[in-house]
Order: sequence, then C-alpha cells, then structure tokens
Amino acid sequence: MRYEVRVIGSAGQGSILAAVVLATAAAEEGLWATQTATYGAAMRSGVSMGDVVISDRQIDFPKTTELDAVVIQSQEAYDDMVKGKPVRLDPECSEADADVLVNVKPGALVIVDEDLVKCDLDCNMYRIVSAPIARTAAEVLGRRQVMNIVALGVFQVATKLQFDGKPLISEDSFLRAIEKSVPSRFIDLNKNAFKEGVKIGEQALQRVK
Amino acid sequence: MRYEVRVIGSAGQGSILAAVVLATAAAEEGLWATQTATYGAAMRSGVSMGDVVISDRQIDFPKTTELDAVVIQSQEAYDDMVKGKPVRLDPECSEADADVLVNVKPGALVIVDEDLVKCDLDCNMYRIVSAPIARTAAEVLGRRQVMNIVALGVFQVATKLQFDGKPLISEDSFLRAIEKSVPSRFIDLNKNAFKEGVKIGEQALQRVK
Amino acid sequence: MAAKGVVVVKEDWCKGCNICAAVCPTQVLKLDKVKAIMTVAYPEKCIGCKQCEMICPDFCIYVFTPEEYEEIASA
Amino acid sequence: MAAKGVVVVKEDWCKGCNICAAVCPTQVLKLDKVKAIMTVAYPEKCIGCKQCEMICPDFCIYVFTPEEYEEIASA
Amino acid sequence: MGAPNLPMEKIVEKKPYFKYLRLNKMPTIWCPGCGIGQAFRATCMALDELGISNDQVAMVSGIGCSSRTPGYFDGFTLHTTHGRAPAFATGLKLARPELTTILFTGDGDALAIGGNHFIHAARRNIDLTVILINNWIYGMTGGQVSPTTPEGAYATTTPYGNYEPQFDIAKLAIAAGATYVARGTAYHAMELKKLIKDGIKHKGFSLIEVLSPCTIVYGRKNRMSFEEMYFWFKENTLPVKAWEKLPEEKRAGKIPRGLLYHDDSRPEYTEVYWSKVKALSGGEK
Amino acid sequence: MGAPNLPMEKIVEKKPYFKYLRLNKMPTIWCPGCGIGQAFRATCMALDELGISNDQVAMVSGIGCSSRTPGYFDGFTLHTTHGRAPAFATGLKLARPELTTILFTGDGDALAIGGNHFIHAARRNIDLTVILINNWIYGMTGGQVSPTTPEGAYATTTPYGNYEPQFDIAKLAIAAGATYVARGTAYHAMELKKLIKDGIKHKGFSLIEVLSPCTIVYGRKNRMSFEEMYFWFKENTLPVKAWEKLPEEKRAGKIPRGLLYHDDSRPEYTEVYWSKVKALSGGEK
Amino acid sequence: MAKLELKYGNHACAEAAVLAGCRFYAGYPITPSSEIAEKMAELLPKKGGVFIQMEDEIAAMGATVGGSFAGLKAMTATSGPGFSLKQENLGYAFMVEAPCVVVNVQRGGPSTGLPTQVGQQEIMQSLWGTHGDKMIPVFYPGNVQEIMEETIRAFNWAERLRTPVVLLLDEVLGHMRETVDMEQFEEGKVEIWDRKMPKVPPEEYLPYKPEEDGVPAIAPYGTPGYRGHATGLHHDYTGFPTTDPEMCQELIERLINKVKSRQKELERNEAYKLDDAEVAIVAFGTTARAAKTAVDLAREKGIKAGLLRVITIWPSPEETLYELAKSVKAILVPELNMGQYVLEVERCAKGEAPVYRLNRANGKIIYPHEILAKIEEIVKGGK
Amino acid sequence: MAKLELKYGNHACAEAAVLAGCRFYAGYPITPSSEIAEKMAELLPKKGGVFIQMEDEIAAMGATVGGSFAGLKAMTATSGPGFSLKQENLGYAFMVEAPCVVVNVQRGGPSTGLPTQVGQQEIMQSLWGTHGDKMIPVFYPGNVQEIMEETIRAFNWAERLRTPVVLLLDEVLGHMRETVDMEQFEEGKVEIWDRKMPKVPPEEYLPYKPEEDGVPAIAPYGTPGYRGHATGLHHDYTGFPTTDPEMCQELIERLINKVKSRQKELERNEAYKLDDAEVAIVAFGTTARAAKTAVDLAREKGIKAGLLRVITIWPSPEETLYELAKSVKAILVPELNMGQYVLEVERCAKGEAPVYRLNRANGKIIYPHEILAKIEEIVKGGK
Ligand SMILES: Cc1ncc(C[n+]2csc(CCOP(=O)(O)OP(=O)(O)O)c2C)c(N)n1
Ligand SMILES: Cc1ncc(C[n+]2csc(CCOP(=O)(O)OP(=O)(O)O)c2C)c(N)n1
Ligand code: SF4
Ligand code: SF4
Ligand code: SF4
Ligand code: SF4
Ligand code: SF4
Ligand code: SF4
Ligand SMILES: [Mg+2]
Ligand SMILES: [Mg+2]
Repeated sequence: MRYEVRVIGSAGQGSILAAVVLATAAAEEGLWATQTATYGAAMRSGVSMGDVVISDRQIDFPKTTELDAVVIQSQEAYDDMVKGKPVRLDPECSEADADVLVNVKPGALVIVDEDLVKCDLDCNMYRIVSAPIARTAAEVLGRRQVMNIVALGVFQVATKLQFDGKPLISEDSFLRAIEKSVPSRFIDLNKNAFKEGVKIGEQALQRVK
Repeated sequence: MRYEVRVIGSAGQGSILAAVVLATAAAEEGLWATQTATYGAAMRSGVSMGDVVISDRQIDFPKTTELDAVVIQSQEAYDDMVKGKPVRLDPECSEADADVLVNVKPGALVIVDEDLVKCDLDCNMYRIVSAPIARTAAEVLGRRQVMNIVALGVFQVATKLQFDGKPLISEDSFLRAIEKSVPSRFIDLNKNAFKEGVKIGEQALQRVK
Repeated sequence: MAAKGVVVVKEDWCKGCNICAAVCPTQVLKLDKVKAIMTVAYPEKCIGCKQCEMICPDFCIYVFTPEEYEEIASA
Repeated sequence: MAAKGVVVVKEDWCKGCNICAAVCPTQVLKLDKVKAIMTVAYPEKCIGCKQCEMICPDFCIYVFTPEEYEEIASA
Repeated sequence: MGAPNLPMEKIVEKKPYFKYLRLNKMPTIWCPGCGIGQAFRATCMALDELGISNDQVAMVSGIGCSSRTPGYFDGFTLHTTHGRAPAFATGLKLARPELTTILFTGDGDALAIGGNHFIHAARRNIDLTVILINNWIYGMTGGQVSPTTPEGAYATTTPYGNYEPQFDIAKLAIAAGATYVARGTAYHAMELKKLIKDGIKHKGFSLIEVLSPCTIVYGRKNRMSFEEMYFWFKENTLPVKAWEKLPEEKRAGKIPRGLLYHDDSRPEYTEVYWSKVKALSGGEK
Repeated sequence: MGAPNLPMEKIVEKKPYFKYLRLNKMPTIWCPGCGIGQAFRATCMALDELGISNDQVAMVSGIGCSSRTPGYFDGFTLHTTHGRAPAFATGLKLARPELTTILFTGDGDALAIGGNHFIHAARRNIDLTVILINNWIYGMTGGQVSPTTPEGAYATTTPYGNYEPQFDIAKLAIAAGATYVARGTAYHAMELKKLIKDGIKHKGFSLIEVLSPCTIVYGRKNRMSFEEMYFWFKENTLPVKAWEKLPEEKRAGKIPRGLLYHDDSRPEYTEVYWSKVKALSGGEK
Repeated sequence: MAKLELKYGNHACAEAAVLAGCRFYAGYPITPSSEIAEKMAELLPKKGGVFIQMEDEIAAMGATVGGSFAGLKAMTATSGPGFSLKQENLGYAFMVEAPCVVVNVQRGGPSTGLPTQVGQQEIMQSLWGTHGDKMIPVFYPGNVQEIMEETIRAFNWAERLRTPVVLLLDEVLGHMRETVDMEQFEEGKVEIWDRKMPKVPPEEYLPYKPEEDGVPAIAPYGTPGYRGHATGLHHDYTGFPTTDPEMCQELIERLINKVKSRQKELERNEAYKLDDAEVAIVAFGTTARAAKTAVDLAREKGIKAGLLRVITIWPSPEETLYELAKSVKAILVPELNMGQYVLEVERCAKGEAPVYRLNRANGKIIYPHEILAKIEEIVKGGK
Repeated sequence: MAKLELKYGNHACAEAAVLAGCRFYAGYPITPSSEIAEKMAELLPKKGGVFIQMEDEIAAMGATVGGSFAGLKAMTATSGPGFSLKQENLGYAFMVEAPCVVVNVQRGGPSTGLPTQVGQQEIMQSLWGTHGDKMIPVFYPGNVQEIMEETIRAFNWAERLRTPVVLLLDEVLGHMRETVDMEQFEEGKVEIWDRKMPKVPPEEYLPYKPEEDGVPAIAPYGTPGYRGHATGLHHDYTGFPTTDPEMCQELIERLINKVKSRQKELERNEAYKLDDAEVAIVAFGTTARAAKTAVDLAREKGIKAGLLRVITIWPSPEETLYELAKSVKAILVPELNMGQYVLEVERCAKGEAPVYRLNRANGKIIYPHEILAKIEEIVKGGK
C-alpha cells in the first residue's frame, strides 16, 4: 500500500503543519510515512505545500508522484495545482486542460474549501469533497488559523470513500498526533478543530454520495 | 654536458647567493642552469646550501644527484656532507666511511676554506682545492661577508682542472653576473672579492698540481 | 475639509504590513485584512504629510498634492 | 670590589644576540663574535642586578648570588 | 474608496529617486513590514539629492535579507558571499575609485562571519559607504542569534534566552578606523536619508547602522507586532544631542541616533594608493 | 673567563619558572635577539608566582614565530591554524573551564587573518589570556607588511614604504569587549611579568600586547640593529600614568605602557554558560 | 516491537548524536542544516553539554576540535559554502587526529547556488576539499532511520580511529519527516565506542605513537600528568614538529591507512535485487530511493535491474564495485550533480562494464520514472 | 637568438603575469608563494596597476574578483592552507564567471604540514575543492620557462572563457632559479587575449547570455549604461536569481561545458619517447623532470620507457590517456602525494593497462633513480 496526500494552500495557511500532523497520525496508527515540503519561489509568500506518503512498510521514494488525495485551501493553491496554470512560471502558457489536477490520480480525493475555492473539476474523475472549512474555523472555533486542522478532520472522514467505509487513519491517532505536534496551549483548540472537521466532513460525504 | 655544483656553509655565509651568482654566470655564458636551495631543519640556523646544475641544453632533473664540484665554507657544512655524519638525523648512526662525501663524484672538485675546514679527504678521490678564502675576505677586502664570492673566484679557476685547462665559465660572465645579483652599492666590493678569489685560486691550483 | 494630499496605493506591491496606517496621523488608511492590502479609507482626511510614503518599506504608497495628482492622472 | 652576582651563560642555547651585554649597567659581558656566544668578560664587576637574565630571550644567562652559586656548583 | 492605480511612469516622474529602482524586479522578497525597504529608499533619495547617476554607483553585498538589496538597485551591483562584501568592494573600489561604492549588509553578515573584513576596510579608511541593517537576528536563515541580539531575547539557537554579549557596533567601527559613523532607524526616514547622504559624501570609510525591524522572524520569536517594533524605535531612541544631555542613569536602554563620529583628517585609502602609483609610474594608469 | 656551564637541574632548582619549559626542545627556533622569548619568560614567571601548575594550563596558538611558543611550554599545548587560535581555545575553554588558557599570537595572526576570532572572543568576554607579540611584521613568512607595521616602514610587500593605516590594538580590543587590556614591551621584563600575571588573574578576556623586536626580518629591512630595537622601546614608551600627564602635543610618537583598561563588572562567558547549564540540567555535567 | 515515531531528518541527526554521546556542538547557521544546530541548542544544555554558535564556520570547526581535545565527543554541521570554509580546519583535525563528526547537509551549488534546494555535489569535496592528502570515512544515509544509525556510526568510528568523520545528508533528507522505528535506539541498545585512553604512565605517554591498530591513545587535555602538544605541522610520536623524511612519510601513511586499511569494516551498502541483475544502479542518499523504486518498475517491465546503494561513500567499496562491474552488462550512476561518484565507479569498474550517467544539478530531485527511462535506453542499446 | 636569463620561479610567474596584462593583484603571504606577491608589489605600482595585501586569503580572493569585475586582469597566489580558504570565493568566481588566475605553489600537506618543502597534493583539490560542481582549467608547468608560458596561457584562457584558471606550481619550481630563454617574451611577441566586450547597446545587454561560444560578454563595472547584476545564486541571462529548473540546469551545464568542450584546445602535454614505449610514465611538475631523466636511464638499460608529461591537468586528457593505455604494457604514475592523479589515469585507462603508483608525501622529491627502480620492478613483473 502506498498512499500519497498533498495539503496545499497560500503561505500562512498552515499546510505544512497539517501535513506534519497527518504524517504523525500515520505513525501513531502504526504506518510508515514520509513528509516533505515545498515552498514557493518567493521566499515568504506564494503557495506552499506539504506532501505525505503513507505506507504499511518502509517507504522508498519519499516524494509524491501520483496523489491519492489533495487538500486545497485557497484559490491560488487550486490554480497552482491545475494543469496549465502554473504560478510564477511562463505566464503565456496555454489555458487548455484547466480542469485536470497535475499529478493527481483519477479517483483521488479532492478536498476543497467551499467558500475559498471555486472548483470546477469533473466529479466523475475525482471524489470532490467540498466543505465550509474556513468558515467553521472562524465561526465555530473562533480562530480562522485552525482551518488546516479542520481540513484534516474532513480528510479523515473522506478516506472512507477509498477504503470501503473505513478511514485510513483513526480519529484517535489524529488526536494523539495533534498532542505531539502543536504547542501545548493550542492542543485543545486544535483537537476541537479536528472534531469539527470530522463533523462537517460527515455532512459533506452525504452530499458526495 | 651536465655539471653539478654545491655551495654549502653555515647559515649566514651566503652559500645561496654564491649559487645564484654562479647560475647567473652560467646563463651569461650562454649555458642553461638551475639553482635550488636547501635550508636546515631549524628555521634560521644550521647548514644551508645552494645547488647549481649547468648544462649546454635545457635541464631535465633540476636538483643535484652527483656533484661535480662542492664548495665547503664551514666545518659544520663539511661534517654535514661527509657520509655517516648527517647533522640532526639519527645521532647513533655509524661513523664509518667518514672520509667520503655524500653524492660527490670521484674526481670532483672540493673547494674548502683553508682555515675553517679541517678536511681529511683522500686527495686521490677528489681534486681538493684549499685556499684562505675567509682570510682573504676579511683581510684583503675588509669584509668577511664576501667570502662566498671569493670562493666563487677560486671555483672559477679550479674548473680548469676538469676542462682541460679552460674554465667552465669565463671571468667576464661572473663579473656580469655579480652586477646582476648584488645591490649596486656592493657591486665593486664583490667584483674585487671575485678577482681576489681568482688570485688565491691560481695559487692553490699550483699546490694541487 | 478638502484633502491636502492624494494618496495612491500600488496594490500589486503592497504586502499589507499596516505600517503606513500605523503612522498616519489622521487615520486616512485602513488595511483590507482579507486581501492584505492597504486601502485609502478616508481620503478626505489626508493632510499630505507623506509619513505613510516615507515609511512604506515597499515603495508602494505615494502622496501627491492635488495639483500634481491632477496633472499626472489626466495626462 | 667583589662581585655581587655570579653570571653563568648556557653556551649551547646562546645565540649571541648581544642584548644582555647591551643592557648590563657595568659592562660585565662581552660577545665572542667568532663563536657568536656571550662571555662573562669581567665577572668581578657584576652587581647582580639580573637585567641580563631578565632580558635574555633565550633563557640562557643566569645570575646567582655568590652563596647560591656556591651551593649549587659544589653540590 | 482608493485612488486609481497610477501607471509607474507617472510616479517615476514625480519621485525622481525611483530611477534607481529595478522596477521589473519589484516587489521585493522581503517580508511584510521588514525595515530594509526604508533604508533602501533613504539610500536612493540620498543619491538623488547628491546628483549621483546610476552609472556612477556600485552596490555590493554579502548574503542575508539585507544583502538582497543590490538586486533592486539599478547600478553596478554585486551580490557576493556571506560576510565578504567589504573584500570584494575593496578590490572593485581600488580598481575603479571613481565609482561611489555602497555596501548593504546585515548584523550577521558584517559582524559575525564578516567581522574581519569590516574592521580592515575601516582600518584602511577606504571610501566605502556601509549601510548595516541591524535587525538583531539572522533573518534570512530563519532567526538564529546574532552578535547584536539583545540579552534575553529569543532566537532559534537561544531557546532559553540569549546570553551572548553584544557588539557596540559604532564603538567597534570607530576603534577599527572608520571616519564616519552614524546610526538611524527604519522609523526615522528623513533623518536616515540625511545620515546616508552625509556618509556617501564623506571621503573615507562610512558606516551607517540602521536599526531595522525583522518583523517576521525576530518579531514572532519575541512576540512583537509589526507596529510595536516600529514604535519601539520611536520610543527608545533619541537624537544623540538629546541623549548626551541625559543624566547617566537615564541613558540605560536608550539608544542615541544621528552622527556619532566624524573625522575628516585621515587620508582616504584609494587616494593614497593612486597618488603613490602616480609618483612611481609617472602617471600611467 | 666565564663561569662553568652548570647542569640544568641545578638551574631549574633556583629558577622555579623553568619547570614550565620543555627543556629538551630548547634552544628555540627564534632568531638571535627576537623578543618573543622575553614574553615567554614573563608568562612562565607569572604562572609560577600565581602558583598555577603545569597541569592547570592550556596554551593555544595559531601560526607565526610567536605562535611557536606553546611548543616550548610544558602544559597542554595546541599549535593550530593561522589566525584561528581564539576559536580552538574557545572550544577548549568552554569544555574545560578549569584550565587556565593562554594564547600566544602575533600581529598578523591575531589582527590580520584572525581579526574576527579575536574580536568575538573579546565580545564574549571568555576567560582567555591573549599575549599578542606585536613585532610590526610577519616574521615567520619573511617580512610582509602587517596591520601594525608603522607608516613608511619597509616590508617585502611595501617596497616603497608602508602606506597602510595601523590598528590601535588596545582600542580595538576594548571596543570589541575585552575587559583587561595592557601593553608591555620585551625590554621591560618585570613590568611585563606583572601585566601578564594580572591578565591571567583577571576573569574574562585579557589582552596583553607585547611590543617586541623582530630583529632579523623587521630590523634588517629597516636597518635597525638588535640593540637599537630594544633601546627604541626604552626611549619611546612610557608608563601610562606618565603618558597621561604629557601635554597632547608631546604625545606624538610616544607609546603608553601598562594597564590600559580594566573592567571587572562584566560576567565571564564560561561562567554564564555553565550556570545556565546547571539551571537547565539540574547540575548534570 | 516496532516503536514508530515521525522524525524530522535534521532533528534525528541531532538526537542520535546525543545518543552517541555527543556533548559538544559548535556551529554556524546555514540552510538547510540549521535545524541540527537548533536542536542541539535545545538538547545539549539539558545534558550538561556545550552548545555554542560561533562567529563563522571556520571558528565552528576550530572550536569543535578544541572541544574534542578537551575530551568531549564533538560535532559541527553545515552546508555547501560552510563546508568549503571548514576545509582548512578539517584538514587540521585530520592531521592532529581529533575525533569529531562534521555534517554537511547538501544543497544546490556551486557557490550560493540554490540554498533551499537539494544537491549531491560534495561527494568529491568531502574527500578532496582540503589541501594535502586526506582519507576519512564519509557516510551517507538514505532515510531518517538511517540518519540516526549513521550518525551513531560516525561518532563510533571517529572515536575509535581518532579521526574526523563526515556525514553527508542532503536537503531532502534533512528537511523531511519520516517514520523511524525507535526500538533499536532504546536505552542500552545502542552500541557506543569511546576513544582509547593511554595505558602508560605519564612519563611514557606519547600522544602520537600508534598502538597496534594504528591509532594512538590520547588523554583529554587537562588530565593531570598527560600533557602533550599537537600541531598541524608534520610531527613525530611526541606530537612535536619534525621534517625527518622517514617520520613524515610514516605519519601520512599511517593517517591514511588507519582508515583505508579498514575499508571492509567500514563498508556499508544495500544490495537490492542484484543477484541476477543485468543493469546495476549505483546510487546514494535521496537519489537511491528513487533508484530503488525504479528497479521495481523495471522489474515489472521484465528488465533485470538492481541497485547498489552505497552508504559508506569513502573509502569507496573498490572491490565490490569491480565485482559488480564484472557481473552486470551495464552500470548506471544517477546523481544530483554533474558527475562525481561516477568517476570513482568508472575507475573501479576497470572497463568491465560500461558506466552510464544520469546527472542533474538544478535543485530538483531525480524521479523514479526518469531512472527507468534511462535503464530502458541502456537496455535498448542506446546510450 | 636565445636570450638566456636566470629567473626565480615565483618571480617569473609575476613577471609573466604583468606581460599578460595583469594589472590587479590581491594576496596574503604564505610560504612558498610569497615571492609572487612581493614581486607584484614591486612591479604593479610602476605599471599603474593595483597591488594590495589583504587581511586573509578569503579577502584576497574576494578582492581579486572585485578587481576583475572592474575590468582588470586579476590574479592572486597562495599555497596549501590559503588555497583551502580561497575555495568558497573561487567557487563564486566560477559561478559569476569572473576571469582571474589563482596560483597555488604547492607545499607539503596536509594542514600546516611541511611549509617550506615540496608537495603535489592539490591535484584533486584544484578541481574539487569548492562545494558544488566546478570545471576550470588547471595548468601545471614543469620549468621556469614554462612557468612564464603557462602564466600567460592561464590569463589568456581566463579572459577568453570568462573563468578562473588555476595555475599549479610546486615549492621546487617556485623557489628555484633557472635559465629562461626570454626571446619568446619580447615586446610584441606574446599573444594576448582579452575578454569580449558586449556588442549590443545597453538596453539589450545581458551579461549572462552566452554567445555562440558559450561565453557571455561582460562590460567592466563602471561602463556607462552597461549596468548589471551578479550573484552566486543560480541566475538567468540577466544575472538575476532564478530557481527555474531548466534555466539552472542550462547554467551549470554551460559553465562546465564551456571548459570541458574545449578539452582538446586546452590540452597541453609533452610526449617523450612514447612512440615505442612499453612502460609509460604519466607525471607533471617537478616529478616529471625526474621522470624524464628516468626514461633516459631506462633506455640506457634497454627498457622501452616513455613519458607523458601532463601540463593541462584539468580537464584531463581522457582520450590521450586511454590511447596511451592501449599502446603500452604498463603505466606508472609517480606523484608527490598519496595517490591523486593516478586515480584519473586509472579511470581513463579503463583496464587497458595496469597502472602503478610511486607516491611520496614527506616534503622530499622523487629522484630519477627511484623511478628507474620502479620501472625495472614493473618490467620484471613484480609490482
Ligand atoms: C558561508 C556561509 N555561511 C552561512 C550562510 C547562511 N546565511 C545566509 S544569510 C545568514 C545570516 C544573515 O543574517 P544578517 O547578516 O543579519 O542578515 P539578515 O538576513 O538579518 O538581513 C547566514 C548565516 C551562508 N550563506 N554562507
Ligand atoms: C591560512 C594561512 N595563511 C598564511 C599562512 C602563512 N603565514 C604563516 S605565519 C604568517 C604571519 C605571521 O605573522 P605574525 O602573526 O605577526 O607572527 P610573527 O611571525 O611575526 O610572530 C603567515 C602569513 C599560513 N600559515 N596559513
Ligand atoms: S500623507 Fe500623511 S495624512 Fe496623508 S495618508 Fe499619508 S500619513 Fe496619512
Ligand atoms: S506600508 Fe506599504 S506595504 Fe505596508 S501596508 Fe502600507 S502601503 Fe502596504
Ligand atoms: S646581573 Fe646585572 S651587572 Fe651582572 S652581568 Fe647581569 S646585567 Fe650585568
Ligand atoms: S641575551 Fe642571551 S642569547 Fe643573547 S647573547 Fe646574551 S646570553 Fe646569549
Ligand atoms: S526575515 Fe526578517 S529581515 Fe528577512 S525579510 Fe523577513 S522581516 Fe526582513
Ligand atoms: S623572524 Fe622576527 S619574529 Fe620571527 S623569530 Fe626571527 S626575529 Fe623573531
Ligand atoms: Mg540580521
Ligand atoms: Mg608579527
């Protein structure tokens, strides 16, 4: 088993932290994981992303090649992932095939923020899960910053679509991973964020099915 | 033709300068020459020597291997050259063969200072030319420091022993070499030193033959 | 009171640091937190002191006299 | 006048720099220029001031009181 | 309601110092609120006021956020290796004394790895204008302690608070031989321009230390907002004249700004060198 | 008539500071008359008077004639790379704060290539005693100009006379953070011993600059005899107290000797570090 | 039982160092190695060890040797430009036989290059970067688990042979998080070697006289009675300078042979599907991970590919490489540089098999499918 | 007509540099190279050039690049430890394509080693000493006449290819005096190449856009209108930083290939009695002079020996070495190090002939009779 996930967003949206929590959760679950990060060309702005590879044995190639899931946190990030619209490269390149995600497997999970990302992908090609992630973070939890963890909750639930109704990683492992990955004064906030994510994830799944 | 000369003495006796003048003289004569130097292990004391290789064509190996002539300026230097008495090496090595000069060809010229060097070499093996070099420098020229150039004068004459009565390098070439090699205020002194060397060299030759 | 200065923000360079607003003596400026871009919220209050321009680390807020602005905007 | 100090030169370390002689207030010392080694030319003039010892860069000239010297030389 | 976005050419017309900017390289890579930009503008304005054209200026830097400045300056620019800018600049200036040569450097670049070149350039009193962005931290590499990090402050390599003593930059530069030494801040824009201008005018080694907020790295580690950092400079620095008037006990924690040292009597290095050459070569260059 | 050559053991008995010498390595490689020897003796005598045993001393050096000193000192000695002695010594001292750590260095070693480590060790105020043999030249490499070569003097790389400005070593060290700074000469032996002794006693970074004749290389190039060099120190230096009393115009060319700066208020680096560790580790070392 | 934990590559290196007994770290920040220093700054003071950020890399290397002479297990870490600056003092450490570990987390070069991106461009420099001759062990782990193993191995060999050891990582390894099975690193399970102490009384102590294993025993500076001298000049058994040609030759030969003669013991490789391989890949670090996947992909296509993942880069596995060349039809060496280790592979192959290259030096990694494509090209008899 | 003059090796290097147009020298003294600086200090001010003694070797290399950017032909010289220190900025010079000549008069290493004695221990470091990939021409003359020739050739190629060039000497060559035939260096007889100036107007000026020869034209800093930027980061044609993978790959390939693709033009060897040789010696510098004599001695004994004296060390004469290996029964590589160039010879020989070594690294030269003895041993079939 080799399962590849990318969390992508604008700088400051905590995509990399989300990837770290996810990889930690995998380890908690007894799985092997690698987590790598890519920053944009501009040093402290632009898109950044965290990639995670999960496997039941030690992993050879540590970077992602074909994603099984992608969590997209902003429009900029979405544009970056969509073929034909690379950010900061040749601005004159073609706009064709704008509805294909680069390096994402057909059938992969695509998790997007309902409000922030205008997603016009073919839902026959991907399993698109759209949820009010940022809104939940801001309104329910009072801290927009935890949207990355809310997104992880959505992801946790959504993997059921790929593993016959069982999630890839248990809620428990995620909660333990959160304990290990965030500063102690933020643990509760983030655990709650994750749980809220699970909630809106469940609701979103209803809509997918 | 390959002709190898060493000028050796205690630090401060100008052995290297003598070698430089000799090599310069060779160039003036239209010959090719290399000149290399070796300093003792102690940085600013001990024995130092200047080696010269002279040839009628460009020289391959630039260091001396078998000397055709050696000019010895001090007892310390003499001891250094004599087989079995290397300075600063194993102090317990044997004293045997103490009358053989290291790396000096049989038949080579050995020029020593009559007063400073107690030379007990076999005169059937080497052409030993002993002259009052330092004394001439001190007494005739008033500057002991120019003994190295006096020695060159002796050497110039002495090479007649090896080249059928003709010196290897003319007096003229030496004088021009001196002009090129010493600070201008010392040129006359050194030229005179050389000429005095030639004089006592001629006398010494009488004694050898 | 008529504005003594016309303030222009070059939005594509602005990084939304809010320093210009922090130093503006008359609260002319207001940060759009969502887009992280400075906006000229109360242009009429500008006294043309240029403090915003001088402190902007990104060369992206400019203050003109009304006449200057007239001249260049119309050209 | 009897010497107040006994001066000893450790010849194998002496480099003949002449500094000790240059500072000696009573001209006790004299350089052997040929051997480049310091010699105690006028031992009787030594006042035991130790200036020579203190300035010798090579740790090779020593001044003892006559008693000290007696003691160690005889031991 | 904001005013319309004006075309750049129009702005350039009215802001003559914009001619020094490489507009196509903007915006800069610096973080929001970072104070390097103010020092850079002050430099451009100073050059403009001095009537020095782009073609008369070389700008040299090492490595660090502050050392990225030459990339935005439209002149002869050299972005070299960490700490070594004064060495490269010395070579360049000596070979081309006619070029106004400005260095942009950081507290780490100039004082940690580059301390030696810094003091030697000062010793020679070579006509370089060094603009040292002192942000108390290694910004570019993510916030390690620097030789100017305040005592007790947090950096990634002082997780328990900083216990390394600090350099007094001005004192060090003066002791090394600098002949113009000044201190400004990113907050005091017009004053900074004046200090840089006088530094460029000065024939000899000039140092202008610029207290500058590293908003993102230092600010975050030490929990200061962008605005707080700027206001800190406002409140904790004062003109050197005023500072001198303070009673000793009130000086603690207060930093004097302005011209700290100026000595016009020492000859400048390239002048000494080239007059020597003129004498020896009979004017040949 | 000279006195007989006494056996070494006898001398050692009467000259207790001889216990610090590696007698089997003597005589030294230094040229006749070279002043490094005096500084070395002064150091040994100072240690003896302080009652510090051989096993309590580390001596570290870089490269240069002066840096050869540790080879003759019977303690824990480290002859490192050119200019880097303060760095090696900082590591050693921090790991073994109980060792009295002395550096022997030259004007080139400490101030040219090693300038940065020198000022940083001073900044940290780490308890090193630096004995800087200032002979105005690179002795070991045969006489190139150094950052302390006097103006106009000849060196192999200033064939037309030196035009490089000089460092004021004491001023530089103080500005960098040194807390004990003194100057002695090879001529003033007992005074030098005292200065070194106080420097070793001082808890913090101490610098003792020793004006020292490079008899062979500097002397020859500048046509000064051995004796002339020593008498130059005698005539052109004076105790700092006396120097201070001189009217400004009479100070030119005169060099003050003695203790130039002393500050006991700043904490010493290894003490700060280890007390920090003690607090964090609960005493574990 | 497996005890999985996610670890950041650079932090794993720091933690393993502390496990191996490291109690001295001197460094200077540089991307992408700074996190090693940052972790050490956190860990060492709590362990009663020394952490210091020096003024530059030269000083960091010097202080590291100072710490080592004081008897502590010492380490420094850096990347490209800093590794260049450390070379003089690294050569000194080699010459005075100061045990220490020098980590280079490789980024894209040359010069400032691509500071935040990956490279494998110091393969040759790690051996040839300093002036004069040198031979030191150079290890290059391939994953975070191995970063820990190799860090410990580096300390062990450094102390055992009284030599600096270089540990090469790369930006991908240093900056990735990966699951590590911590079981093998539990209390008491890690094998630790310490440096030899002199067995003779102080009067007979010769800090540069080799014992039978070619390694002299040295006492930490400050050990009463065991005073000594060290110099970067050629020296004799006492540690004092000599120019005696025989002594000098003996010294340099011993310094080199104490490492080289243990090549077999030091050798560590992973051989993957090499038994019947016709095309062998020789690779290391991040690239080897792509290569392993490429081998699987090739096998799926019926191509008999295999991989020799070299972990001990220097001294190189000369014999292993020669035997490999004899057993296969072609060798491919993919590297994130313009061709470095391939030169050594070519040399050791002695013409027994053609050696192909796949090079990249633009900050990007090589992907498995690229290696596969190259393998296919080779098999098809293209170049 | 021959115009013989005795010249000191290091002085010959300085004089030839001035002949080649060098007008900038920045250095830091170190034995055995200091006399180059000393001669430059005497010559350059009289020629209206710049001489400066910097605070260290790092600064000397930096200032040299600064002088080069100002448009002057620039040089620096050093030995072992200083060469290590220059590596970071030498890599920078390579990256920003600053023409300059870096001389390393090799002494005995490693570390401080044997400062006044001879070594040939920076053969590998001259290519691999800096981090990141690099390829620059490295020349190694064999006598004082050739020191002059090769110094001039070094400046010519540096300017023509906009690259640093390393000139290796050794202590024996630097410190010996030898007759030079000055005829070829007379006024007007020396061929001088200068760097290319941009042919486009300022608006089109791209200081890193290669012309057909792979070399971009650069205007000296200060040339009105021709402003530009240089950085040690990977950069595009404008000279500004980029992380675009294709641009970065193009840059590094161009930097390496502008030298490597000219290997044949750069190649300079002396083949001595190789036509019918059965044992070939490959050697350089001082050692090659002993080897030449050894060849004569061997011939006298009826052994068909020959010598390939390599003058352009890097890029190495791969093909020539391969052809040589095919034509002889054995190759011997004597070097004053512990085995460096022999690795390259082994690589290029591809197993076509066994390659033997004769190494020494104790400050002493190898004598002809020692090489002869080794040849005889090889011929007798011993190793
Ligand atoms: C030789 C070398 N060592 C280390 C680095 C890594 N490095 C880059 S910038 C920097 C420090 C920057 O600090 P500062 O000079 O204060 O500049 P700032 O970023 O704060 O403006 C360091 C350590 C490097 N590029 N080269
Ligand atoms: C890296 C390096 N550069 C240069 C040298 C050559 N070198 C040895 S000692 C020295 C200068 C010595 O001058 P100083 O420190 O004043 O000591 P002195 O010999 O005068 O006591 C130099 C340049 C070296 N050994 N290492
Ligand atoms: S010019 Fe002055 S008043 Fe107007 S916006 Fe700027 S800071 Fe405010
Ligand atoms: S100071 Fe400049 S960059 Fe910052 S918010 Fe204001 S306009 Fe934008
Ligand atoms: S002790 Fe004084 S008087 Fe006696 S020899 Fe020495 S210097 Fe002269
Ligand atoms: S000072 Fe010392 S070395 Fe010099 S002459 Fe006197 S005793 Fe000899
Ligand atoms: S890291 Fe700090 S210094 Fe660097 S750009 Fe950001 S705020 Fe400025
Ligand atoms: S060269 Fe100068 S400093 Fe060195 S030993 Fe000789 S006199 Fe002393
Ligand atoms: Mg900074
Ligand atoms: Mg000196």
